[in-house]
Amino acid sequence: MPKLLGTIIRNLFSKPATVNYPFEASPLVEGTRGSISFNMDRCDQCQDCERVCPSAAIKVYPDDKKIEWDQFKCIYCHLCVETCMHKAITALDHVQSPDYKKSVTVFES
Amino acid sequence: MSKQTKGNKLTVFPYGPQHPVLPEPIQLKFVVDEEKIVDVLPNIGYVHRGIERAIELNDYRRNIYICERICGICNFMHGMAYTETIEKLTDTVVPVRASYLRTIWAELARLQSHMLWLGLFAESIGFESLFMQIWKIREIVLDLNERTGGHRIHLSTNRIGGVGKDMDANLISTYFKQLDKLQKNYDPIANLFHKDAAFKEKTQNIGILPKKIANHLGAVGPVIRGSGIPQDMRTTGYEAYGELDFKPITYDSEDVYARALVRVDETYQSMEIMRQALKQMPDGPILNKNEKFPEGTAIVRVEQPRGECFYYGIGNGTIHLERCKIRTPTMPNIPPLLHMLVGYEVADINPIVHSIDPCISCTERITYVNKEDA
Amino acid sequence: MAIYGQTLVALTVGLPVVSGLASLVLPGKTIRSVLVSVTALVLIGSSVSLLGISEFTYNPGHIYETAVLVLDFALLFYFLYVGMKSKSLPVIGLSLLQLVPVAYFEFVLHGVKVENILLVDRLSVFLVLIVNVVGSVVVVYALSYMEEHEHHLQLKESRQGRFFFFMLLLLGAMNGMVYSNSLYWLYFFWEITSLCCYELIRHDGTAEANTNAVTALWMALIGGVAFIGTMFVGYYTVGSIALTKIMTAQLTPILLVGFAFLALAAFSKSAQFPFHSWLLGAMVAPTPVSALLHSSTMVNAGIYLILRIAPALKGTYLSLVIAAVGAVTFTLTAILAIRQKVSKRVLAFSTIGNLGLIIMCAGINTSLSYTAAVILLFFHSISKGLLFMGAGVVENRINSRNIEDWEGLIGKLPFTTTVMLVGMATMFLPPFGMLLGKWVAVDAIISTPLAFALPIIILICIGSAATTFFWGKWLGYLTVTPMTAQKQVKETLPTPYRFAMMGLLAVSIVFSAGAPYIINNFVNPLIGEAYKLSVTSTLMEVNTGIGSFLVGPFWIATVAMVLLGVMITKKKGGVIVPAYLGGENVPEKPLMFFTTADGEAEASVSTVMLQSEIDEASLNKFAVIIGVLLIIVMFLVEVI
Amino acid sequence: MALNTSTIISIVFLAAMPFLGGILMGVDRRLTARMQNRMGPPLIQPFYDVLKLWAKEPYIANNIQPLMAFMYLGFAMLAASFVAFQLDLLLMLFTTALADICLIVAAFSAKSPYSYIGGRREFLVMLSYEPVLLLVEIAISLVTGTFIIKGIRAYETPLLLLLPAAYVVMQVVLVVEMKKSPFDVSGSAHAHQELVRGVYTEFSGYTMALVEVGHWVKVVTMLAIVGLFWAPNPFIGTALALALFVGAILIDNVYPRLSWQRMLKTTWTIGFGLVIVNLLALSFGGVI
Amino acid sequence: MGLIQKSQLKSPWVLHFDCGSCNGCDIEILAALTPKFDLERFGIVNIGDPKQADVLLVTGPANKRNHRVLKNLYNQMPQPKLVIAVGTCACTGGVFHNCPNVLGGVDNVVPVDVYVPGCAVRPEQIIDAVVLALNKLAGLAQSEEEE
Repeated sequence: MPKLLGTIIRNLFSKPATVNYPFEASPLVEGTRGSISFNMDRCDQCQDCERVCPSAAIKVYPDDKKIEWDQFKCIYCHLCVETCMHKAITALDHVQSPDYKKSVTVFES
Repeated sequence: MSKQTKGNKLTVFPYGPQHPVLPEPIQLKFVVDEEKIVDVLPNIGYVHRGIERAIELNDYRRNIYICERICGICNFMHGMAYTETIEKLTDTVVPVRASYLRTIWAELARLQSHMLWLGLFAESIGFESLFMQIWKIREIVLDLNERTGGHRIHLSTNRIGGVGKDMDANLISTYFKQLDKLQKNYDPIANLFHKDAAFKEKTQNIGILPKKIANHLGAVGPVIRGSGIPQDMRTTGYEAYGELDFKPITYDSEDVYARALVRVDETYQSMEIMRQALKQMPDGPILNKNEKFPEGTAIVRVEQPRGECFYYGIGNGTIHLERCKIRTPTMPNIPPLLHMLVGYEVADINPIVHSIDPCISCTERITYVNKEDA
Repeated sequence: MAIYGQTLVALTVGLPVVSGLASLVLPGKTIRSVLVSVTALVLIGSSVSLLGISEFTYNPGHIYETAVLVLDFALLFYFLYVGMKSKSLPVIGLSLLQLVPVAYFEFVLHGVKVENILLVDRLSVFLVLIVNVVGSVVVVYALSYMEEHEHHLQLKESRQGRFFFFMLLLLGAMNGMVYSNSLYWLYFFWEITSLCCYELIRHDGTAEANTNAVTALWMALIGGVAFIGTMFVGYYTVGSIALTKIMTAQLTPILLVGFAFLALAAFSKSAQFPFHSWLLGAMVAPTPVSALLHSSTMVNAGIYLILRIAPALKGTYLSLVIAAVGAVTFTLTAILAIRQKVSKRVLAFSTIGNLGLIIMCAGINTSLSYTAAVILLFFHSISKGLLFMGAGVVENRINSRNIEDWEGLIGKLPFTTTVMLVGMATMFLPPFGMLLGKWVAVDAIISTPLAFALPIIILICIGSAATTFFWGKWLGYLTVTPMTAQKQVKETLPTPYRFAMMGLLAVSIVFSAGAPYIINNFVNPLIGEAYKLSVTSTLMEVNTGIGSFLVGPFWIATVAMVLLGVMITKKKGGVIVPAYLGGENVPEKPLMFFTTADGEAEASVSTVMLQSEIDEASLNKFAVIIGVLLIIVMFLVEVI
Repeated sequence: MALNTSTIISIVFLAAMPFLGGILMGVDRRLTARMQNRMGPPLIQPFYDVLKLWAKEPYIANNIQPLMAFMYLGFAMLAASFVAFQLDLLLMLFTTALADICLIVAAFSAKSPYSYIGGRREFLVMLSYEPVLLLVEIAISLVTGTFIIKGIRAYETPLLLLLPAAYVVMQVVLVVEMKKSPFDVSGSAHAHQELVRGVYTEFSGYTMALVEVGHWVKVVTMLAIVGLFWAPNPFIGTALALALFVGAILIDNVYPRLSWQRMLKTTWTIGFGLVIVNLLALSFGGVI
Repeated sequence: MGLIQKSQLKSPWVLHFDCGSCNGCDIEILAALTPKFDLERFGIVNIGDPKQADVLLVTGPANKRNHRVLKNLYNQMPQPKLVIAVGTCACTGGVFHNCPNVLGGVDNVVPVDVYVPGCAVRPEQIIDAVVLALNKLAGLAQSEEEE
């Protein structure tokens, strides 16, 4: 007797395990590493985040007090969040959504 | 080859780099007589990115992340091996709790990887519903991953000198609960792997790798354990493994079936090790920062899900490593794979190729020699 | 009317002999071509004319009887000479086994006297039609083939005179054989076909050809010995060696032994197990010989004999054993054919198998199965002639008999390959005649008692699937063409080739489509002589009472489908893209892919032969053993 | 031919066959998904697939391939029409073989190793199910005395009661015919295998659509034959056919793909063994 | 015409090619097919044969070795076709941006329709991306009709 038969028949008569995602929300786990956001009021343009970023996704322009964050280059490791001494970078738990074009988020004070 | 097949016209075809059964690009050029494999020639390098060179170019502290992305499946172990290398080069002592955490997460990664493999293997032998079933259960492991490190795949919790995240009592009890749930769901599947007649027929007596040849060709991990050699780097006692009770799992039948069973049993073993470690884990600090630059040479060997992974680092007292050589487990398993394939049928290609659990993105780094330095 | 018939009989037997002798004597290519072509035309014409004639008997006269007697002894002494020359004990022994009894029979018993020496009935006429139409086409085809063949062998002196002499003699002997009512005459013509066969197989004179020719000869001589056995049985039980007398006599065990001898002779001629090796060995001869032996002459002699005696054996165990031999042969050859590499060997196995099927049908011996046998015989001759001719052309063009070299032939020789493809399709696919025959055969089997039918049903199921397999994979292999949009290659062929192949192709298709007509007008009258009619066919349909084959609608649907398909695919069109090779295609080279170190390798495909699954040597041994056993059983069943 | 009611019903049935097949394939995918604890695609997903394929840019392998793909569908429909018009069962089988040959020639002609090996396996598929199906059909006509479906339907005793083993054999045949595990060696609908898409590898766009519809028709034809096992009541016959259909899906989900050697062995031993035993039993029972 | 357009939106068959990623995105693509996410709800089938695929899912950065494979696969897909760059590496090269053998994002080799950031991407993002891509296809088909 094939060993999977029981499981298969049980599956057939039970509710699918599927989360009908775009039509119902996917349950988010606490502490998910998602996008980041810069609080320019706290930032003192020390460029630590730019230095530690493994994928060089953050560009700090100290003169213009401007930070460019390339969300299509970021690997969402949140090392910058850990590193920032002024807690100027906020970790968000929603993930970046796909897009037709690559774009860069600019934070200005 | 038997006399009869001599002088026949042969079929030649490429298996990969794009092939639905292989998630990753590797090409095997097959020469088959009707359906019997006569010759096979590997062609690797499709995923070569030059990571070792990049490691030498980067700030050594940033490399954890690039090492983790050598392979998304054993990412934690790559990060761990790299940090261990740097820790040896900088004489950093890792806190006990951190080494326990690393052990737990390493086993979690093994669990994830073996479940992934069992699913992929099921799909490779045309057993789609088993694949779905295993991957459904695997979501529990990914959930634990996400609760721990904030991501389903990449934990990214290794830091030089320890780990970056701790586990509170709540999370630990979740671990126990989820592990029990996982085991309960996993039992019928393990039962299938051990007892199902059709599964046995598909996997037994193919891809035979005799003990002697396995040793001779330097197979590692479940491949060599499936040939009856109890070779397991965890027995060297790195991190917290020395304090835990486990024995390498071996099977003697030397075929694809043995390799599958090694992995099936290792999932149980991983769960057991995790439970032990979670119980024994002492309180204490998790990170021991050390600002020294790496100097000297260091060798680290860890047991990844696919076998022994080897890190060799040379530091020269600067922020850059002089040299970092990584030998991942799939590389030594390719020569045994070629040995396993010849003489079997086209229908056996999938299970045999999958039986070494190829992780091509691990494999593909070639030695890069800087001319000016050399 | 009788005179007209007698003239046609004389023409069909005498003309080939005369023009054969002429071609032996007269030099020159043109004369020979004209001679052969005219003979072919006359033969076709007279065999068609014979169709209009009802049954009649004919005694050629004393002089001919004496001539036959003298020639027969000459023939036997020649065989003895051949045996001594080639130091072949079987040939010597079997020749002596004939010489002594025949001498005794003739000079002591004076047993060869028969009232009606020749008898022309429906079956003879039908056979004559097959022999002469297909045979003549093959002989015409041989005109071109032998030119190329001798050019290829770089012969200094042409041996074509000799070749065409024996080819034509074979046709004449075949015609004479099917007319014969006297067993002695039948035996005489039988031996002439053996002679022709022997001489034609060793035509090229190589060592292999000589060995195989001798093998063919001694196997054929077994048939001769068996004939003599029947003659003695006939003489002692019925008092006559006229077939008509023997067949209408009360069946006694001794008489059945006589029939068993005839069946044995038929098996040896039709290459049934265990006698199949001679037909495979005959492949060394030039292809027209194979075409002639396999399609219309030689092997059909055995079939003719079985068909001739079948009505007398209705309901006997002997008949069942005959069916068993046929069924076993059909199944095993179909399996063996799968793994053959040499094109002509595949065809040979197919021939043996189909003859087995026909013999099986004759052995089942109901009205329906007899119909199936006749239909199969008819369409098999045409298709097999066509296929051998195609194979011959291909062989001369690509200098290989190995079907592995036939890959993608449709790109190189579009005309011949198309002929071959259709020819293969006629062998095993609906709506062609062979399949119609097989379909009737299946219907026939299920209308027989189960205890007997069951083993045959199983053999047929396996055999027909294997047949589909080996034809299909070969057919498919010819179409394996590279992915480039290539220019249409023009194929130039000599006229005889074109005429012969197109002619037989047309005959095959037209007769397949007109199968109901054929059955109504030629097959049914023939059946009616011995059985109750069971197949009714209207213009569109063949109905066996168990099933109905809608020949007309099927053809209409098929033709409509092809037209519609061509229309739709033309309209849709398409861009030709290279094959899927894992994404590593080399640009501009459709079958190459990049491999290790960026080297280029060619993707290739092999044929399907299941060589590791089918063990030819042991299957062959098994076939011989089971064949011998069945023949022993065949002689034992009379006692029961 | 006069248009009477039964002819019209036959024509309607024939025309509905591809649609029935499509719906059945949809049911198949939905059921498979549910057995794997998923939601699965909409029921009419197969029609979306085929329409999409039809509208795709036409890529072909060579000039023979599209015609052969069309002929595959055409002969599958012709075989189906033998069932729809209640004609000869035996001829239907031969026509199915013809359709298969067309598919294989299309696959062979592409000269791509994957589709070639797929075609080779398709031959083995034919070799394994054809003799068995032929035997089942012969068994049916041994009982009913005719090969004509009309005559078989007129037979009063339900065939299932006389030929229960043949019904079981049809399950094996159906699994092979539907290209389901464990016997999806030549190319399965959507599962991955060592041959990429096997016999379907080189089809693309409208040629694939034609082949797909042809496959539906073949499956429905086969199910219609299963329906003959309870001819007196068409509803029970349909239920029998659907039972085997669901059975095939169930088998698909509990078995891995086995080798073609195993396929041949299984179909031949089960097929020949069971049918012969059944026939012998009937023979001793005095039914035939 | 409406019916065919709807079918195109309802039945995107995908071809997955790993261009040199770390496997993270690959396994997430596979995970998206499994019961919890079940891409087949949208008619998505991982077909594995470029000749029958509509959507090319590329993971990982293009490198000097495999760009020709990617190009080839793209060329073997019949129109209409979509390319989705799955993962940060496929978009820009990500963490491998300074590796010596890497060319950067896959848009250096084939035109990309939808970019999915994330390392590794989550199955939900893949679903979002496919929905986005199909919207684009719908827009495309409409504009063709207007012409």
